Amino acid sequence: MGPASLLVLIMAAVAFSTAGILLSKVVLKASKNPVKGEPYECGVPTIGQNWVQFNVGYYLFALIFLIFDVELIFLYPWAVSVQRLGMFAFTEAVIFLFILFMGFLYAHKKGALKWM
Amino acid sequence: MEFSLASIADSIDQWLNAHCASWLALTIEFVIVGVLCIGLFAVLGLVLIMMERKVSAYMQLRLGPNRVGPKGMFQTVADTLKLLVKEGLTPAGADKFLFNLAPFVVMIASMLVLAPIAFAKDFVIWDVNIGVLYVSAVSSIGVIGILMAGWASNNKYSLLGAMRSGAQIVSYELSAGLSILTIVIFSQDMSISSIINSQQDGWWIFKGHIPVIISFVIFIIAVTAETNRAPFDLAEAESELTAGFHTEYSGMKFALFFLAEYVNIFIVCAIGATLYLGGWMPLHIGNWEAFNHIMDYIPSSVWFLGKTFFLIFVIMWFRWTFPRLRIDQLLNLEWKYLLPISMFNLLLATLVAIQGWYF
Amino acid sequence: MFLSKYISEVFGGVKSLLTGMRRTGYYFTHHKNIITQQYPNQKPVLAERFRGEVVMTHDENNEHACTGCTACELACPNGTIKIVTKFDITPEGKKKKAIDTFVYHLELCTMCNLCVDACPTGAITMSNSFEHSVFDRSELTKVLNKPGSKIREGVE
Amino acid sequence: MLQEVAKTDTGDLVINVGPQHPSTHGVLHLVITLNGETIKKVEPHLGYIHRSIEKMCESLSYRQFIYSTSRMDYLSAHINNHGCALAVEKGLQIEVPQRAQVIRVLMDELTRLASHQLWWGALAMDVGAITPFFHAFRERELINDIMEETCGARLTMNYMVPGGVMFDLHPDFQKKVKDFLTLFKSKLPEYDELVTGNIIFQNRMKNVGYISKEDAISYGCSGPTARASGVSCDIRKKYPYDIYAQLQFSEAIETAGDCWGRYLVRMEEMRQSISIIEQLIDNIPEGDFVAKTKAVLKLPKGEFFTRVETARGELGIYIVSEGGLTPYRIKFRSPGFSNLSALDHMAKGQKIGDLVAIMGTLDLVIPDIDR
Amino acid sequence: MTREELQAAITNLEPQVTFEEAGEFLNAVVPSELCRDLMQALHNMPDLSMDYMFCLTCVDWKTHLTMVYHLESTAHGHQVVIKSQLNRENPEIETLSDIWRTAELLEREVFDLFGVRFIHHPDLRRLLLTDEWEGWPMRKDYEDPINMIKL
Repeated sequence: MGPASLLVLIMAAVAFSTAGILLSKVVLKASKNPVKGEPYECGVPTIGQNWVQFNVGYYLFALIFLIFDVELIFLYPWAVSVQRLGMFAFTEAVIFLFILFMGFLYAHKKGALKWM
Repeated sequence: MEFSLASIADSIDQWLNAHCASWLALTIEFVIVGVLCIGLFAVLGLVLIMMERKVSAYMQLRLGPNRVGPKGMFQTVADTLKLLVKEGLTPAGADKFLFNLAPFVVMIASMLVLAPIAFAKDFVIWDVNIGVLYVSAVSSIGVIGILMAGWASNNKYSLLGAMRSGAQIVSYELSAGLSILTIVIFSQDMSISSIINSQQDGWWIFKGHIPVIISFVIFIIAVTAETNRAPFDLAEAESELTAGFHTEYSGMKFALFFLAEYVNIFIVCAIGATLYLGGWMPLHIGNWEAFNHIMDYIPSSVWFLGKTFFLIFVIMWFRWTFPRLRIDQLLNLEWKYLLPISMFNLLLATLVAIQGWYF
Repeated sequence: MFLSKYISEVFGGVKSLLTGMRRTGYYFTHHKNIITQQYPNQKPVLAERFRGEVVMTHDENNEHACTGCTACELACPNGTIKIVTKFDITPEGKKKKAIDTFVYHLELCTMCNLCVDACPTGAITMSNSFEHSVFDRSELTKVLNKPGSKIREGVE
Repeated sequence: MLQEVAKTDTGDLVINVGPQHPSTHGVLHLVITLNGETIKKVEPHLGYIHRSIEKMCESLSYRQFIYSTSRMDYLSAHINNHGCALAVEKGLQIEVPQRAQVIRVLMDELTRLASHQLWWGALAMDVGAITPFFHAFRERELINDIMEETCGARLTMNYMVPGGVMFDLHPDFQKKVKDFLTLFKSKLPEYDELVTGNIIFQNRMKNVGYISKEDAISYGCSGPTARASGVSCDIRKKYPYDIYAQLQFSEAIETAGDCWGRYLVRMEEMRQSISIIEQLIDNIPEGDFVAKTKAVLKLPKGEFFTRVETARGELGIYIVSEGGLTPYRIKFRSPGFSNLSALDHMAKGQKIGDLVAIMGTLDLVIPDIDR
Repeated sequence: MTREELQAAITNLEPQVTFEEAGEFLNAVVPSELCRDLMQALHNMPDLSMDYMFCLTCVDWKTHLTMVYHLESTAHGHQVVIKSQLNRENPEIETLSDIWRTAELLEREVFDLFGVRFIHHPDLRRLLLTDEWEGWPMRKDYEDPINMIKL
């Protein structure tokens, strides 16, 4: 089956989830109570804001991941044909990975990979 | 004729095409595929949760569930019913749209990865020619659902859990991708079916020896982290964040997260079995003709499921043995150990492949 | 130098993890180590001294040894025991103190055994029963002396 | 540069950990201030199970108040009771028979073992490994069975009375304890395999929750918490009570001061307890198990302070007597309370995951803190 | 250091201190306004170095309150009990929480249960009871008809 199967799968997932949630809505008799809407924080009222400005450290990971993942994509076509191309491709990969590794070391030295 | 899922699928296809218009046949086939996938989801959920409970129970000197049904086999069904009649609460301050959307995203992500998996010989939904690339691309959609869930809940635990899992999943994506690359180098193809076919005379874990074994270990560690399983279950670390990103979810919405987690385990283990253990390929040893012949009699779907469940068991074994890592150690492990090692291993694999040092 | 340390670190780590996995794997395959007791089907074997609740022992003639001296009531730290006394007329015509009801509040009891220790005549003991759950807590207030029971001859 | 950006951008998050939280082992309520995942402040809010045992004891006689101390640190109930009995004996100058002393020490050490086993399992569970918890309970149940057979209860025994113990030992006691020790000694290496040697566990423990020797003393830490920082504070050695002075055992001391140090100290204490029990189990002298005491105890006017080493540290019992039937004032100096006060100091600058590890190694028992 | 030497050393530090003979420890009674200075000296003097406060509590004597501090030196091994009397109406004493860190929570507990106000305490709030609780429960005249059950 072709790419259309993806549509089928998405539809199946949506149908399954919706069916489950709807079924539980049908079966259930819910009562209204303001306490039910409180966020869970170990049984005591929340202190302060929940949605705070988050430490930028978290986003560094996303950035670094993006860089590395794009590099990784470049490697896929290379990997398919490396056996045919022989040592030339290997040297190429060494250079490529070396640059990548240098970038990685730089990020590491700068402390971008430390959890805040 | 021996039992084979592919032949059943073929005969259904022929029968439908003979009796209906081709568009109708196609629609019916789609419906069948959809229903089968939903069925697979439901069955996997039930089986894997039961398996997890029994594995944990035996490791912990317990009996595990043993009251509902024979040997407690229907315990999960009972729990599903319980979750069904539970109220799905939405916190007052939550972002209602994202909060309700998140379980769908997670479900869709795990459903989509089913497409290129070969469940048996010639039995695959869509044998896309960039199979492994597709898998690594689609499997990371799930993290968006988790981030959505954590952010929308308006709960601090959820928020922290979501941020953790964001950093964690994207980090381990890299070493998982690099270990998949190792196999691509050896098999010279990205489609799942040709990777399996390249293992006809032996699984890659045997043929590719050192570099493949290293990449297999890294792959298992990385996918354990990617599926948020202990010892990498920081997104829901219950002793720290009570339930992490799904703290506020209850009832069926929680069940969907739960189900998606288990289906994800199945999927990554299926990928692992396909790449390293030959997918549905039976075990063949050199030129022991008699032995190989007996192995051929075991249906290919049984081979596939057997390997997959073995890997699932290994991942469960991890969970019930190890303490949880701390978040900075988790990232240290990835950036300091797994990534450099897998980069080096990639070069080693290339060398081995070019020089033809594999069997 | 750095590399060898790095490699030995990785191998040491993996080895320690495998040791742990071997241990859990051992228990996974050796089911006779399972310690689960399936409680309602498999009743626990309780020790003879196990303190479940205070009971008053009655012999076959429906006689007990409680003189109503209230030593237990005084010894109890929680006010679990309340003794209501009455006066019996002995055959000689003398008035004699005896118990009317021995009220025992199981819901207040902490099973500290001080009452049993304090009892001069050994009238009360601790029994082994431990399944005390009831639907109404008033059911936990018990009268220990059986109806119609009286004090055994010769117990002072 | 990136780190500086990260540092200047602060969004502090105030989170309640507890009272209903899996890792607070009860109803401890901590309010923690976070920046990212780093803890800036930990503030304990206590009192969720405060029963005012001290006030209750003021209306209980000297025989009765002992039972209530089992409910403070319920994991070392015997040792609490022992301390109270010692305090009363000190006031009345009762000579405890040799047999009773040996029985008491045996029970104390069994309690310590049981408490440390539970701690071990709970600590492993706090850092995410659930299996060790069940393995720990397997052995702990055996101790409970021994306790049940001799004392009549599994957790809050109330076995110690002023002047001795309530009952004599059960005839099977010696055999059962020996069987248990043989078994436990064969299981201790399993503990090491499963948890101690595990690299993840070691990384979770090492360099986490450090407290220096001076700070440990200043914060009033006692027991394994202080001994991990190099403070020699074992009351059994410093101010021996009952027959501890005649026993051969060493005080487990580490100098690391972090969670790993505390872990090692407790593991070593288990071994020491085993050795103490082994020394005593074959040498229980014959004789009375309780001294003759008056039916009504009246402490003379004055102040009496007794210190005993519980599984968590130093328990002090301060009795002020006016010569009446009941104590005028009782103060329990509980080890958990002082150890808890150091939590903020230890957790500052660490991650959330470390907080649960620190709480695990402090081995907090909440009724002990709230009383 | 023996008891006599300790007594001499403390008298040397603070001549106004009186001593109680009874008890296993040396009991020194100091006026509340001098308490902190004496404590500071006890902690800092090298040959005394009372660095471990193993108990801090209060006793209600109906006529007055008495703060009781149990101190010990981990280096020398000697112990001393310092007492200080406070009036019941307005009990106030300087905090010791900066000398012994453990005192911070213990003083909060005493404040909570006895109502002793510790001057310069960094965070003097109720510890065990709720913030809106009225009265000082550990005082002898405390009455609570709902929560206290007379046996």
